Amino acid sequence: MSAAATVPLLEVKGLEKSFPGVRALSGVSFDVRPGEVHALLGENGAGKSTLIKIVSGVYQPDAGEILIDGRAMRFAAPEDARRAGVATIYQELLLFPELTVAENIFLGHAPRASGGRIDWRAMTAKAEALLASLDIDDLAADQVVGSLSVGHRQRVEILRALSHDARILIMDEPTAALTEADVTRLFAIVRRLKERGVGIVYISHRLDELFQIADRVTVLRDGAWVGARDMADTNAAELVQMMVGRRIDNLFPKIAAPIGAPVLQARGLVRNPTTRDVSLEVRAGEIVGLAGLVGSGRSELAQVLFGITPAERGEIRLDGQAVRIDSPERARAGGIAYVPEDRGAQGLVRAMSVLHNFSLAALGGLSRLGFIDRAAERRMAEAGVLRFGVKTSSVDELAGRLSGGNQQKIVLGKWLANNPKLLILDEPTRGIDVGAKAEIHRLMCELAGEGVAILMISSELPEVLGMSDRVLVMREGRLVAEFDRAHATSQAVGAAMMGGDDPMERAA
Amino acid sequence: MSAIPVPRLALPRAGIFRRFASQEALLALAVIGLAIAVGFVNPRFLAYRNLADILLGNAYIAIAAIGMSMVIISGNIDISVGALIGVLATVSGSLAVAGAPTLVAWIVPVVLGVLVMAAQGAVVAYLRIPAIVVTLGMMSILKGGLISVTGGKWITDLPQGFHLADLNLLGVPMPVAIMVVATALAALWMRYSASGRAIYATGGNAEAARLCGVNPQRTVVMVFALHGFFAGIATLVYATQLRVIQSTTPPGLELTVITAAVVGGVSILGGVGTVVGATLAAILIAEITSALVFVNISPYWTDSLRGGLILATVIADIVRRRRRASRGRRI
Amino acid sequence: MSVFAASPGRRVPKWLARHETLLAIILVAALAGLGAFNNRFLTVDNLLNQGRLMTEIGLIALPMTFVIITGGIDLSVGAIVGLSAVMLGYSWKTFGFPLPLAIAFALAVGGLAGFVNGFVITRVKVPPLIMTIATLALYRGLAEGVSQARSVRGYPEWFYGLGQGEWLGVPTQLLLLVVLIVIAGVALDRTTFGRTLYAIGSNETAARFSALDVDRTKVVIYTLSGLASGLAAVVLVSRVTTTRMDMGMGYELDVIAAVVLGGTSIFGGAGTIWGTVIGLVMIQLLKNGLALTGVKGDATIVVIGVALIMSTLIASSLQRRRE
Amino acid sequence: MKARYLTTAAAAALALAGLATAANAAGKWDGGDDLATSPLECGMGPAAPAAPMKYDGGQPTNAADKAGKEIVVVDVPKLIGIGYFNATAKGIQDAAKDIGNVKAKTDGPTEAKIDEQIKFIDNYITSGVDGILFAANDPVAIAPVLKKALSKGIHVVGYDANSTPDAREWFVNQSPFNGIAKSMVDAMAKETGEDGSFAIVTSTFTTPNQARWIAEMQAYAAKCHPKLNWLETVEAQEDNNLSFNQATTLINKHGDKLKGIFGMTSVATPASAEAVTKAGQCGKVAVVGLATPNAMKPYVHSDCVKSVVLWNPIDLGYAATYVMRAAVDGKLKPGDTSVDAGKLGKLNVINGSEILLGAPYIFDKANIDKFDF
Repeated sequence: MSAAATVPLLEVKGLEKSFPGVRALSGVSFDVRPGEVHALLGENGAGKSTLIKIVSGVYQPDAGEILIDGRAMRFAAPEDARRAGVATIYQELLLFPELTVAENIFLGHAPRASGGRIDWRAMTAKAEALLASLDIDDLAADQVVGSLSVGHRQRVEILRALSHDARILIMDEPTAALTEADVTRLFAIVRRLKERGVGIVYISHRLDELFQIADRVTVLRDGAWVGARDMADTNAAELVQMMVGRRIDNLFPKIAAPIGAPVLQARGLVRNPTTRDVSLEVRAGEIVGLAGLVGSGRSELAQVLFGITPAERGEIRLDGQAVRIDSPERARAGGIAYVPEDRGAQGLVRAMSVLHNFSLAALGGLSRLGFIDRAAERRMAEAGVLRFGVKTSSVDELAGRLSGGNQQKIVLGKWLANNPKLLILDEPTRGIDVGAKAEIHRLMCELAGEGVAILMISSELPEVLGMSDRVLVMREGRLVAEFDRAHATSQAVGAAMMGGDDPMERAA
Repeated sequence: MSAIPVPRLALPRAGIFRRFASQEALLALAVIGLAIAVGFVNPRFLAYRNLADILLGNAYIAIAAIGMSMVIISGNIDISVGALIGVLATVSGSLAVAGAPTLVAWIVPVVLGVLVMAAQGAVVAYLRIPAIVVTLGMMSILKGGLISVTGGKWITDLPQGFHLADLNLLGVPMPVAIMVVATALAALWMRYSASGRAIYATGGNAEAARLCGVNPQRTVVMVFALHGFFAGIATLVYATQLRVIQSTTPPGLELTVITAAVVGGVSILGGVGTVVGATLAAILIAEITSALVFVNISPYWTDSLRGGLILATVIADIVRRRRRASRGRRI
Repeated sequence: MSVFAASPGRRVPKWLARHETLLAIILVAALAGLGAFNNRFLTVDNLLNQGRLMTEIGLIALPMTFVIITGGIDLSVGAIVGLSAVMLGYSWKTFGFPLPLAIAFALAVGGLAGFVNGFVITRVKVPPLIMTIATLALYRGLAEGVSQARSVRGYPEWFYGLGQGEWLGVPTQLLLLVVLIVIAGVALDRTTFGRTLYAIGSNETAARFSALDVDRTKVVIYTLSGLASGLAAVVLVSRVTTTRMDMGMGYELDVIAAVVLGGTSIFGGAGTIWGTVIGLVMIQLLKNGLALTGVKGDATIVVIGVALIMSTLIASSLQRRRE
Repeated sequence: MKARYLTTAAAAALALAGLATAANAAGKWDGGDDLATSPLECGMGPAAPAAPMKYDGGQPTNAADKAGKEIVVVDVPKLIGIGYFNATAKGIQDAAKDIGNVKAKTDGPTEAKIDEQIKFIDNYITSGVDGILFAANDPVAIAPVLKKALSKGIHVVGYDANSTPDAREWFVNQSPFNGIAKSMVDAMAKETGEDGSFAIVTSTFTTPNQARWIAEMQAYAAKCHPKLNWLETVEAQEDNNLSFNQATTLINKHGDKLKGIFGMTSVATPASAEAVTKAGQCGKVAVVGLATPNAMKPYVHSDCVKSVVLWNPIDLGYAATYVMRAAVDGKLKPGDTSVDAGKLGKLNVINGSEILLGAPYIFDKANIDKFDF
């Protein structure tokens, strides 16, 4: 199928979108043809969500255009997109649990009888017809949605989209919460939709799925278009490379540091359902990279180590001493620092000043009898601003007004004030500009040189490979592989991330 | 691709019980269970007359709780409703005594209720003042204003035709009929209309609201206006039941109404809850009050017992919801 | 928490946009205006006396400021006043406790009532509004049940020193309030505890991830709220020489009005003790000044309602301009 | 999960049953206070005059001599916005007009809260009035602020609800508690028969006047109508609809056993009458109570209520104003035995420092239309 053969159902050209402090999309283009599944690929923060929200009318682009059947459209609101035939199925399903399947499908556009009453019989009949059209025989129109499994609910969402005569269906990680059997059934439905000429935009992190279901793939990284491929002409290795970038050599100036005694030793950590029997060790001066796909349990492991979701079983030793870490306070007392993944929600108090954010995790050390030594606090924050190169008008500026990179430096800085022995960094450079990225990497090396043990979680494979002394790979809540620096190649680590029936091997 | 054989799963059907297998079911169960338990101690409790009187005398609370539950679902709260009902009752009674046509005396409070509440909603939505502040201030204004204007003079000599609550609709006393119809209409509207959905969306989170194409500001104004409408209807029942109108604000009514909405399963966290639950809860609270008299509990302890029961219901609901949530999460 | 985005606008100087500054200006203007109308208003005697009358509300408003800064609320404070007052009288009269012990007991009951609020709010995760509405009914009911609605009177003379006495011409309880205001103000402004409250109110998750003990802090503030209500009960009983179970009825709204008028955001994250104090003084003196000027009580209530809405409106619009 | 609910429900039911058995079925009347009672003699004879007592009121210190000059008087009732205190306020205005040189105004809390009332009085002390009329929400709690008024040279006269005697100069007693109690119980016994069963609807158990009346009624009934069977007392605030609901509950609960309802407030009595009317129990369940005439007219005219007990609150306010004027003018001094009260004639001093308004007034079908308040 060549691009010229058919007019794409949906085409976007040169989309640009910025949020305060973040450039979410720059010059992204892609298109979907009738009867095609076009996958969107990219790590978290690559801009996929922003892209689909623009296409479904939630956001308005700063620049660029959206064409439906070759005609330029403006979606001022989600209804406009829906009227144009674009339906979106979000990860969080927007269903009403008290209502039946039929009621959910036809919510807001129920068939009317004379006098404006809802024609219940016609509604049930239409719902049953829709169910039949997709060969769904284990779902009845009069079932209450609250009693259904996630897979069934998703089918109801799809039916709702179809009831609006959607011709373009956007599915955001539809398999993220599905069981194996449900995935199979979803694919059956997707194929049936393809036969009908529906165009599908399919977002997923699971490369193996894409090889099963997608026709083409567009890869985004850091809000920019990286490339598009026909699935038949590509392989997993290439896609991973496109996703995580190639700039390994010059960006990651790993400086070797002397590696000392083990700082953290964990044995058999269990926290159901996300952490299953994990044992690991991080030594002083060592940077350990923790790789894995989204949902593999990396951040969850970090939160177990930090005491936010304490381990149900297992043992943690710090400097050889067995400790019980059942709260972040205990973790901090033990010398652990954690720079979380979600800067806005977990790391930073946006409504507080830079000064107060800097001191938040170090208040104990800055105060006597509970009274904060405000001069010392200010000295600490100002020193931090200088040391980390935070660009701000003053330490009294609200932290939420700074750019992402500067915010990240503050979150990092507030923990370093405690002089931690173990620093856990969760996606330390996500969504920040290249300059800030390099500064954070330089800082990591500096800290390692000072003897801090660092556990770094990253979705960016080159970062993991470039910065780590050792690389651990997680999948489905377990550590599945370990590589030392010499043996950690993108192929090997990528393969371990993908897991058993290695699509990379198969594709190669 | 070949069709994939799909395993058939046994799935529950949408029976009437299934549909209400939630806070409403619990409340309905509690209403019935309590009646039976008290009936054992004193069979007179189960007399039709008594059960009917409980409904009759408290229908206005249930009706006001409908609007309140909408307000709470939308993520707001209203403290002024008790004072408003007092004001509207006085307006309505004064009109009737002044010789206005009965219909006017009935309609004016409803219209006025909508206007006052919509204005509050607009301040909340567009001027972004928290609802608790706006309605707290409005409570003061209405309460003080009412006494300033009337001097607290009771309204007596109401014309016979004014007493809407004395009428019957197809053999059902009007207050109960209005309560049932209002609850049913509100419940259906909340479920089936786009604007009803918008309330949940606004209270749930702004993101979901935008995804549903909802304008949160307009929704908040609408919710307050509706709340005013139901407060107006509640006023009609409240004001026309007795031969006199007190011209003061009913003490503590706002708290009773809020409690009914909250016990009814309306989560302040937004996004959950139905008006049916609020009505049932209003009935339950009224039933408890009456039951405590029937079983000879020392009246000194009735308030603490009522408070304890409300607390138990609320905690049970939260625990239940959390369990359901954790069960729903995929492992 | 608000679903509405802030709109950009002209910037206003920072000092002027501070809610407290603005409120203080309004307060001074109102005082001057009312003082001009009535020469008995701006007298030391009257102002000190007003201080005496506002002490109970003021005592409770201090921890309520903490609670609201964390994004919570406590509606049960009035009921705790009633319960503590009853416990004071009951333990003194029926248990035969010596009065100092009875006072300690009343404070302990208040603290316990607040602790129960905090404990359930943090452990069972019941929203504070719901929890304290329920305990409002419960505690008031307990007060009635325990007291059997009987009043307790005839306390020894020395006890009245707290509520009716004065020290260097200043009402005793006002001194107590001033001391506690300073302590609360310093605690909020200068201590890790205070900083933790702001962090919880602004972003609870981030506070947790910064290794701040969120749950314990919350339990502490609700307990403080109960404790302050207990203290208010003791002061109130001493002032009016009698214990009644209906004491403190409706206090919750007066307290919240003072705190919110003082610029504490009901959504959490912002507010100061100084603001609360200004709010408190403003309401009390507005009521007093209007009364002295010949405005009747019912009209005064209306004015307070309007003032509450208008001042919040002005303050928030200025704030928005600043942002 | 369902089991948890059933357990909760079962526990609640159990608690109800447990408390039910624990409830005191006899003995103390719920809602009374613990003060000593002094029931009057049985029978319809007039109350025997009490033994004269020494003056036990307080006196203002260094009061300005305003004899014959215009005085400013403020009236702070328990609460404003209810019919009863509107009537007393009207009486005060009437008297002010009749006297000529009294300027009076009524101001007070909107709810019967003692600390609110104290604040009002305190404000008026500051604003410098010559006299304060009050009806106390709590006799002891109000004392300190009244004493403060006396110490500032302000004349203080109470009506309707007393304070401790030394906190005011005079108290205009509408009718002694035991007199009201006697009228109420006698009326009930007459309507229900000597062995009738009755229940009480009151505002709250903490309202002093109501508590006092109930205690006196109990004492008088025990003495003079020992077979009258008290069933129970319920609270209904000062709320019309709640009073109606509570009265209805009583009717439904006791059925034919219930022969009468006492309404202890001007809110509870008409609401109880309405409940009896709605239940179709007129003539079977008697309603006896304190109430204002306007609210009771429909029930008195429909013969559902035979008689309403009340002093005339307009007269009460009227008398209080005359007493205030007399106290200011020095015409009523400690030790005097009577005072001139304008159109009401001479009123007697009893109990040392109280002025008796007279026997309680009984409104019935014949005279109720003559009153409008």
